[in-house]
Amino acid sequence: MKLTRHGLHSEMIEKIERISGEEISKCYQCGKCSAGCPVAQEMGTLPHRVVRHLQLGQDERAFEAEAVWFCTSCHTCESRCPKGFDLSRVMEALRAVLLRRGEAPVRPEDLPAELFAAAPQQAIVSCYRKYVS
Amino acid sequence: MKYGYYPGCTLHQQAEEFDVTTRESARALGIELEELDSWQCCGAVFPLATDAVINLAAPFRALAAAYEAGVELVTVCAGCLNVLRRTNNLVQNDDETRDKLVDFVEEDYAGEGRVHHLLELLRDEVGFESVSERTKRDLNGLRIAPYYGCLLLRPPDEMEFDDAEDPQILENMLAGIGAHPVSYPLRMDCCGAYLPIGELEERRNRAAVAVMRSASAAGAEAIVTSCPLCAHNLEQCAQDVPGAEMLPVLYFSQVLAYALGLDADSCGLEPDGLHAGVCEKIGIGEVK
Amino acid sequence: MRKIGVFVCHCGLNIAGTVDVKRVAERCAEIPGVVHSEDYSYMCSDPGQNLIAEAIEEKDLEGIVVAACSPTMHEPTFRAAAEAAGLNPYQVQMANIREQCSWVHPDDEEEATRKAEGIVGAAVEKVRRDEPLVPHEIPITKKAMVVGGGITGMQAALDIADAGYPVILVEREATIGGRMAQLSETFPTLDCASCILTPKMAEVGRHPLIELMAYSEVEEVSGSVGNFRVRVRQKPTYVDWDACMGCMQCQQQCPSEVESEFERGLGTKKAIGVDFPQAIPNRPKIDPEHCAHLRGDFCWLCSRSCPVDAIDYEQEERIVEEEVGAIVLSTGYDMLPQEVLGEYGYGKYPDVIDSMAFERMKSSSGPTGGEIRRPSDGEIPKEVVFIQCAGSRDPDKGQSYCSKICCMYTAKHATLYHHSVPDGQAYIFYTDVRAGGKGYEEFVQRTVEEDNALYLRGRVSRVYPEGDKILVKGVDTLSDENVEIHADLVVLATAVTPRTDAREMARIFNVGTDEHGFLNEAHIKLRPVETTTPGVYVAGAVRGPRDISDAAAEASGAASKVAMLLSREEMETDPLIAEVDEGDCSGCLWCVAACPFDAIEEKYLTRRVGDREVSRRVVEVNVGVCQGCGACTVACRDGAMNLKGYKDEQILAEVESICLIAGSQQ
Amino acid sequence: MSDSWQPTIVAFACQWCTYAGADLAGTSRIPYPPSVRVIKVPCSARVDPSFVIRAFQRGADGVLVSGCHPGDCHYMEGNYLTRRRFSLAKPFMSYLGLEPGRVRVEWISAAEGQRFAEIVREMTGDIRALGPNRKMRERL
Ligand SMILES: Cc1cc2nc3c(=O)[nH]c(=O)nc-3n(C[C@H](O)[C@H](O)[C@H](O)COP(=O)(O)OP(=O)(O)OC[C@H]3O[C@@H](n4cnc5c(N)ncnc54)[C@H](O)[C@@H]3O)c2cc1C
Ligand SMILES: Cc1cc2nc3c(=O)[nH]c(=O)nc-3n(C[C@H](O)[C@H](O)[C@H](O)COP(=O)(O)OP(=O)(O)OC[C@H]3O[C@@H](n4cnc5c(N)ncnc54)[C@H](O)[C@@H]3O)c2cc1C
Ligand code: SF4
Ligand code: SF4
Ligand code: SF4
Ligand code: SF4
Ligand code: SF4
Ligand code: SF4
Ligand code: SF4
Ligand code: SF4
Repeated sequence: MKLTRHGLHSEMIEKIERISGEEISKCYQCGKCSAGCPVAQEMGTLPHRVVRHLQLGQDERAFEAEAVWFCTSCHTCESRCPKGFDLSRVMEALRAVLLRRGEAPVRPEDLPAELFAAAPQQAIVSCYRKYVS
Repeated sequence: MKYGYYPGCTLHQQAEEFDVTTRESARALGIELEELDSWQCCGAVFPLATDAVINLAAPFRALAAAYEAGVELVTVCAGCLNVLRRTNNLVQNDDETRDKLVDFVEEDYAGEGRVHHLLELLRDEVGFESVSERTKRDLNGLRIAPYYGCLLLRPPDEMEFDDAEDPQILENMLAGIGAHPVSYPLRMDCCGAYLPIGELEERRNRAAVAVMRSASAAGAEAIVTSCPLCAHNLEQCAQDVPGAEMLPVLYFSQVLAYALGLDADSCGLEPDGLHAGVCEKIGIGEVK
Repeated sequence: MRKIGVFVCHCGLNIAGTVDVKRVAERCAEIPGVVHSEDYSYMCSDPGQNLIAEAIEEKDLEGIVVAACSPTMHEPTFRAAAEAAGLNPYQVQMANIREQCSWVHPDDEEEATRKAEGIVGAAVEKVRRDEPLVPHEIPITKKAMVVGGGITGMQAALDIADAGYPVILVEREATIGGRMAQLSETFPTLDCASCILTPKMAEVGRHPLIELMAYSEVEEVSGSVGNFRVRVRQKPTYVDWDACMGCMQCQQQCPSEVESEFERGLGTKKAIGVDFPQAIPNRPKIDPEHCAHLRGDFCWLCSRSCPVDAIDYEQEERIVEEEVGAIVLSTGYDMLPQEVLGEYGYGKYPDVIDSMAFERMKSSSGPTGGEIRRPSDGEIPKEVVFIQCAGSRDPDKGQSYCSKICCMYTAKHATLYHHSVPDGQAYIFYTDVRAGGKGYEEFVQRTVEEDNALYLRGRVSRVYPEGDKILVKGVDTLSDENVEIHADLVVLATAVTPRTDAREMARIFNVGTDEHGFLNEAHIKLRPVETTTPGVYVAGAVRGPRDISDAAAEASGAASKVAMLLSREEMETDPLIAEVDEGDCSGCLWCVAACPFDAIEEKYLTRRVGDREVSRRVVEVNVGVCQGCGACTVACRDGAMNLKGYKDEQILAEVESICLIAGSQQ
Repeated sequence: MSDSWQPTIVAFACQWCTYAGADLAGTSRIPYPPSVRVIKVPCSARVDPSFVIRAFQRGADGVLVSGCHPGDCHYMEGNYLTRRRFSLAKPFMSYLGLEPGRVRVEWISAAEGQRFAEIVREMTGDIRALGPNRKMRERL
């Protein structure tokens, strides 16, 4: 991995900071977010590591992480982060960028109809929100 | 006191028992709930991207309408509470976003209104003691595991619902109506409902299964929640995952309304189905 | 036979509840020499003490035993009471029949009483052999010496002088100021080092009670606390400082330009002159290694330019003897020669510098006038890599310890860099960030959040040039990624080390060093500025890596210890110390080897035998230094060495009494 | 030997550590057998091995020499001296016929009241098992 000052402060990193409203440098990588994340074990790349990639200007590494889609926006990380860093917003920003690029991992129209039959309204709406908007 | 009631989409569809028992409980406790005239879905999730202003329009409209009507809002759906309350905070604190919303929705609203959860009203206005005095039925020490999940509690400084690491509001309510609240470690953990769908969905079940297991290990006979999404997710996962513990999942208002005298049927308690154990314990089978 | 009194205390029921105190008193009365024996409810109370005083006076007691609690509780009480009644306080013994008897044998009155009899009996035998003792009084020279004129030494000298005592400040270099004089701005407040240092230096320079001996070194120390004799060597400066006015004409004229150690190789200096303009004393010296004249060439430029004819090529070193009562050592630290870590290429590549060089660059009076520039081409570096722990926490190649200050000064460097080159990027490789201090962690956080430094957790393995850049190969263990940076400048946070001559210093002043060579304190927690040599104190970076705030705190601590000592006219020392019988002493010096405090010195006794003088070696105990441990007494095979208050015969008498009484009780 | 026999143990205790530790056993009311008699010394390095021998000659059944833990000596290195001296003296003592259990050199700090009591308990038990110290008295 080559580090350059331009890479660290790329347009994309700035965009993610803008969308999330969080300064990526604020996180000091203590890992408490990952320690409490309810779905960390599914994520492959732990949440704090996603932030680390961004700190190093490696936005593509962050985008690739399944963690971005596994994140449930539960705010556990944010509510316990010693630095008051809102990681759930960063995850949302990453999703937002991907969605705006048209890179959703699933398209809603591909979802099985049974899913919608049983699921409550709230689930359907939030599912659309996560994968479409 | 009269409140504007915001049931939310799910209570009008899959979670009717939540809606009915909420209204009945409020009535029994002298809280007047009048459903807002025209409300729209709040969007179910509060938009975390700072530029997703458009997603705030619906909750903003609901907030503005309630204010216009001169009522404070009451909801019981954790999702709605989360979205409405956080939107209101944002409107209060972020002038730029507010101006955008005012222009867009064409309502002049600056966050003057308030949003309550019914439980908060019971705690702060009515008082759990007084709720307790008005109960008509005994819950027979039914061992209930209150499940908070994410949306009621987090982010704590915005929701200000209860202590985010040791909430007591459901416990106190349950104790007041004669149930035995069971404490278990995962009661504030995420059930994983907002996880990815499709092929990845199976993995989410682990989060929900863990919650279920934690409650069951603590000796609970049922779980109560205030979130239809949680309720669905917990029940669903327990069915999907072979060998998973299976506890009945109820809305808190179902047991509340039953204790306050509403009949079991209207409370959505099914002695023959999933709720058999619960019903037996609180004597519903016998009454029949 | 000495007349002994025994006083058995009930301590309410604390003793009397278990021990038959009446029986103990009666049995004691039977011991030969015991002319008075009684028991009383509370011996330490006023009436109790009166009983003792009356008995001493009435019966002319020559020793008393108080059988009561532990001596740590009330020995001072009873000694004072005895002294008031006219008995020497060292002829009082306590027999501990509470903590070590009644309280630990609550269920067996008979056994506890027997044991109490044994304890009191032994104390009687001991006190019978106690000599009256008086504390030694040593006159004190009311003057202090501070060795090393960095921030620590200056602060200590000023505090002592402000307390009213004269101070000699010995500094090896031609100016005081130490390392701090080299610094630019200082964490955690970023105030400019010279702005806070220069006024202090001036204050030292003009304080009427501070005598500055610059360009001087201590050669030898003798004597002991209160009265040290110190030989100081004043090195030749080849300038008559009394005549010189500090105009620095000489410095301007001098044609010999040499690399300046003060500028860390980034700048030059003349063969004559001062290291930096604010030097105190503000007097030049000639560096004989580089002066053309002193190396035998033709040059008199300085001498000719001097308006007052102060240049003295013939000057020689002088030895000065001083007497002082107390000494503070504050000779500070050095830095690890970075050539040790060859993989970083220090010394090979000009754009790999150490942290002190960075300080000089940032200093407005430094070689680049405060601008950060690459040494190779003078360009402003846009990517700067800082490598922390360069030689610290590295038991294999460098020093095993943490240098404590480098985390903070590196954060400071990154901050200062960002202030001067806002579009540049600082990268910091670190092992851990250690920022324990008031406002320190917050400083580091600001460096990250506001000043844009990127911290990379991991070390650098290799540094080498690639084009006009320096390729830095490191790792970021947080992302598990190897990292390569094409840097313009690499700054090594060099390990702090002891001064190269620290062990020699330690030997001269008779203080210990740790395994690295930092001077040892008497107790790392509770006596941090004292040493095991009474009257010699340590402060600042000479003890180990320290920042300015810690150094200054220790300086004031040491100064107050010095003032405490000098505030007395005479020093009383505990009389319970070793004593040599010169008649028995064979001069073998075994005791000297055993003494942990170097309190024993050899001396020669001369005697006239007929018309011949014979001299015989014996030893002498330095009463100001002996701490009374008794190690020497055991070492002495001739029985010449004894410890007052714990003489061989006393301890043996205790042993025998214990065995005898126990035997009689069987 | 009956359990009621009370051996006599002479304990040399450094005033900074062990003596204070013994005091602490008292203030903490930790009982131990009344077999031990403490002689206070400034440092364990003041204890001459000949004192120990004298104790046995006069009929002591056991001797404890105790000071600060290595590294904690009030006088910096006194206890190292003690350790060295007694490691040399002990073989000599067994040569004189003393069973090993009768002499112990232990480090007991001022905070170790419990440990002081335990060591006295242990020694008392061991010496009871050995019986009174006849040999030394008879031999010398
Ligand atoms: C790169 C760098 C940056 C730093 N930045 C900061 C900072 O921002 N903030 C901060 O708080 N600290 C900082 N420090 C630490 C600071 O330098 C020290 O805390 C401070 O200098 C210690 O002062 P001292 O008087 O104990 O030692 P020194 O400054 O080393 O002074 C010792 C003095 O004794 C003299 N001497 C040595 N041997 C003898 C002898 N045998 N006889 C007579 N005199 C002798 C020396 O010439 C010197 O004048 C920094 C250190 C480094 C290396
Ligand atoms: C868990 C833990 C472990 C530690 N371990 C170590 C260790 O191993 N080694 C080490 O070196 N340090 C250790 N420390 C640090 C050590 O405790 C402190 O350095 C030390 O206690 C500081 O002493 P102090 O006298 O400054 O403060 P304190 O010990 O806090 O003493 C202050 C005193 O002032 C009294 N006081 C407070 N307010 C008032 C008032 N208004 N009026 C009158 N009196 C008042 C208090 O009652 C108290 O007696 C440890 C600390 C902790 C928390
Ligand atoms: S808890 Fe906060 S500071 Fe710690 S790693 Fe996670 S986001 Fe960063
Ligand atoms: S918000 Fe996302 S990243 Fe944070 S704890 Fe919840 S699931 Fe994990
Ligand atoms: S004599 Fe020496 S110091 Fe003087 S000017 Fe010449 S070279 Fe410089
Ligand atoms: S020229 Fe003479 S007076 Fe001036 S600084 Fe040099 S030696 Fe001193
Ligand atoms: S202070 Fe920091 S940089 Fe210096 S040695 Fe310690 S950990 Fe390493
Ligand atoms: S706060 Fe305590 S535990 Fe944390 S780094 Fe500082 S000293 Fe260590
Ligand atoms: S008693 Fe201790 S300090 Fe004193 S001379 Fe003897 S060995 Fe040295
Ligand atoms: S050990 Fe004894 S005999 Fe030898 S020098 Fe010391 S006092 Fe004299």
